[in-house]
Amino acid sequence: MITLTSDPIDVATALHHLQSSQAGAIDFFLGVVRDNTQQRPVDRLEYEAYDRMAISEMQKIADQAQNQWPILRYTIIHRKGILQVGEIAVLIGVATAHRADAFEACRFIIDTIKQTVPIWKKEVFTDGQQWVNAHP
Amino acid sequence: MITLTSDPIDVATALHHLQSSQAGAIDFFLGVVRDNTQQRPVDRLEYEAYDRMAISEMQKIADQAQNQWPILRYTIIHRKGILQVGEIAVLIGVATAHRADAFEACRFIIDTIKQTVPIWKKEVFTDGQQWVNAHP
Amino acid sequence: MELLMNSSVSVLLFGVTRDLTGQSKVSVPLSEEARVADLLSQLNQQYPALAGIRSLLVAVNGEYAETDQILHINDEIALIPPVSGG
Amino acid sequence: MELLMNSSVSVLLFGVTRDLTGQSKVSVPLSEEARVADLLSQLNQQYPALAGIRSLLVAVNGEYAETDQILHINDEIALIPPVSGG
Repeated sequence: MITLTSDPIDVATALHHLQSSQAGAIDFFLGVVRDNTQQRPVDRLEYEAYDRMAISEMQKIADQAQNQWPILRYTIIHRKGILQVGEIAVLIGVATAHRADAFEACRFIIDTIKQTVPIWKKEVFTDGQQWVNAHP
Repeated sequence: MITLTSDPIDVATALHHLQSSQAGAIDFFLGVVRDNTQQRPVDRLEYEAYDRMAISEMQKIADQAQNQWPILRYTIIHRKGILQVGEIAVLIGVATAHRADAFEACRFIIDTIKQTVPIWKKEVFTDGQQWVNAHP
Repeated sequence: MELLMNSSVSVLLFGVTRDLTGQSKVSVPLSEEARVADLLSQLNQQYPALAGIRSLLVAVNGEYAETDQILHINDEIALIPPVSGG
Repeated sequence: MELLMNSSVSVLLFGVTRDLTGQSKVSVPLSEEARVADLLSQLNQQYPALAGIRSLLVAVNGEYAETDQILHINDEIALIPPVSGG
């Protein structure tokens, strides 16, 4: 299941989607808004997405992960809009029979999302703002 | 936080314990009771622990993980007693500033738990039962 | 599909490119058989501020495009500055 | 701490060892200055079924013990068959 949403991400709902009687291992990764970037205090993050392409790129990543690992179920939820410190920006959940596969697939998915999915975040500091990765 | 309990493990409560305004990444590992072991249908698992030592060994693992990775918060919850298919047997949660540390520490903790912590599980099949790892 | 004939294409802008141009969609005049590389040089000319961005990719109909891909007037074209999801 | 003097120690049993002996605690006679290795050989003699277990470790006062560790009468001693948590 792949979701791009303005609503808060609920871990219990995501877990429910991952249930499989064959699953022995579930790995969840949560990307959370932290209160600083290199010691500079962060007030909030603003996420923007090219929706149709963000979804199709996330689907490609999920397909590739399913080719590489024996995944029983997965869920990828990415938030957009304004997020406060402590809120979940992204949730990746992978259910497999054995734990090594769950860890590896989950990490592959989040690492690749950060490289290819057209979603952008702006860090809003108390004294300015910047689009992450935009400038050299 | 380290817990050994007969009660069902609640992911939302565990997540709450991991909240830190400095956390950018949380990795959760859930070990779940699956419905088969090498194609043999499993009815339930029965977990037994040497409680005092199980807790102190889990604490040692957590301490070692904290020495190796910059962990902001962690939670380790191990279930004991009778577990049905789909129930969570163990939950490891690690919150860090950056994601590589969360994945690595979480995996270290679950891998080491399986090697050193005095907890035992009996697989109860529809046609027999066995203590896991007990026999050559 | 119709080729571009001294016409123009619409380009969707996001993130830093939207902020720098002040627009979420711009029109770019392009000649027939224009390619992604032509679009990028045209855009850089039209909006010199874009030069300060670390890298710019182009998506055509929701897929990353190579610089030699030919553009068509009905394509959905988007400029993709460095992504930062997750 | 008092040393063992032709006395006996209590040993906690778990998992497969509890099932094989039918007991969760057994008493093992041991001589003075007995070590973990002595306890293990005494136990294997008393309960031949334990020989079928892949490995057996001993914990003393909640810590894994080496085979040459000396046992004392007030120690909390436990037999640790292969663990399988998680």
